[in-house]
Amino acid sequence: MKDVSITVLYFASLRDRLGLDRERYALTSPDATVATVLDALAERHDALREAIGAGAVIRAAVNQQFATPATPVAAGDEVAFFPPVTGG
Amino acid sequence: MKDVSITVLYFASLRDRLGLDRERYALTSPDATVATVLDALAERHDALREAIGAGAVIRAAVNQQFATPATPVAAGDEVAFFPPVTGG
Amino acid sequence: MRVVLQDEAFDVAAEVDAVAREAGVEAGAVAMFLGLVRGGDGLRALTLEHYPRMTLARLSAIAEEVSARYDLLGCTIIHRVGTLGVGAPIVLVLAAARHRGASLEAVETMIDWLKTRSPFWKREDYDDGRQVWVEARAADDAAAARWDL
Amino acid sequence: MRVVLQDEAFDVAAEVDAVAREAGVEAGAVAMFLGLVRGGDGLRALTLEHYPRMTLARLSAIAEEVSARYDLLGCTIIHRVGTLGVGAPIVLVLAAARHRGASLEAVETMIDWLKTRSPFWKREDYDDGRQVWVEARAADDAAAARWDL
Repeated sequence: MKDVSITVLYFASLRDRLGLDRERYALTSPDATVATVLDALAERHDALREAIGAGAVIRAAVNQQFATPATPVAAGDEVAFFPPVTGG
Repeated sequence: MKDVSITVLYFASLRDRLGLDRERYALTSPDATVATVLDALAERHDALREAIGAGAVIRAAVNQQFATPATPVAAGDEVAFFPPVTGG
Repeated sequence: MRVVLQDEAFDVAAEVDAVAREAGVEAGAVAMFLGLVRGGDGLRALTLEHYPRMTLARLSAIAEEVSARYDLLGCTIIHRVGTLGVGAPIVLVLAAARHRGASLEAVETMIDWLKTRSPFWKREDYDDGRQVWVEARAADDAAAARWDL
Repeated sequence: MRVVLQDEAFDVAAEVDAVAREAGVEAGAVAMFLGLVRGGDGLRALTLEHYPRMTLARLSAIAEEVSARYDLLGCTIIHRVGTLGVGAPIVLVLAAARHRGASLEAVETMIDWLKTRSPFWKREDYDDGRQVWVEARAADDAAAARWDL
């Protein structure tokens, strides 16, 4: 059977809220996007669902490139979720 | 007799054109300004008259403060003439 | 071009010399921005987290894009990560160019992009034990709108 | 605030440390501009003439006005005079502030005013013996219009 899983990473305050810095997630559709993956993960994690409900701004990267909600996600990808960056 | 002279300084390319870095000048009027002093000095120095005739931009300071043509000049003042500055 | 991500402090003088040397005799201007941990209100330290697999590539992309845009002769970005005390240097940006306008604008652009387009997050650690993640400023945020989720 | 007029070179690292120390723990940003003698076209050296009785007062006035305008925590202007070889540092400007915007704008303003409101004149000395006074640029000139003769 084909491996349809992706690696999910969480950073900074989002990681602290979830108490989790990485996990695996098995895609359920060939049309997965950043938005559909985040929705599915929010069903898995109360803390993520609550964060989104409370209006937390969540950004993403796919394979180490900044992404938008519409960015496609494919098996084997590394998808990261995090709050707006604050470096510099 | 009262001393009505001022000190005149020349800098940079203007000094080079005149071959002179300072001189004394006796005011002829109590209403002297930067402009009247420059006119009088241009009568004294061919090189200054030629520079002005050729369109050279000349700036001035009175007592170490940048001045305009209308700035008054009084006995004992130090009046400097120079091209636009190019520091920094 | 010199892009560095490190825990340790950096040597400002050595970096200024290096970027001027890289730029060569055509350089008339070197501009710099140095970011420090700003103290006050009981702040004990700042912790910089980042996305290790992504960060250096982003810094390089910023340095390359800005170098091309402003025709730089030399360019340096050094960003620290980890826990830094009050007054400690966080980030150093240098741009060498023929003229002052390009060097100053390049530095401003690089530091803006470091704040909005690089995967760093700052956490404030206070004397009383509180740990507070710094929120992105609205102004920074707007500049980053192109990859809003 | 530190304003210096000198023949000798300056120590960039020492000056950055000094302005950060002057600024204290509230400082989050130090911006710098370093002007160098730009080479090429057979240039051998640059000679900086100034108006000795006036220069330091003007530099101080610039540092004070800019410090107040941008609420700086620390401010340094060092300008050299005399004959300087290609690649030599001419001028160093530093501004320390709480936030980056103020530090960067302060540096830009100071270097603009040094070029338009300070009594310095540059002469280019060439390998072939020519000596050419640098002409003020139209852009610099416009900024200085308020004291046009």
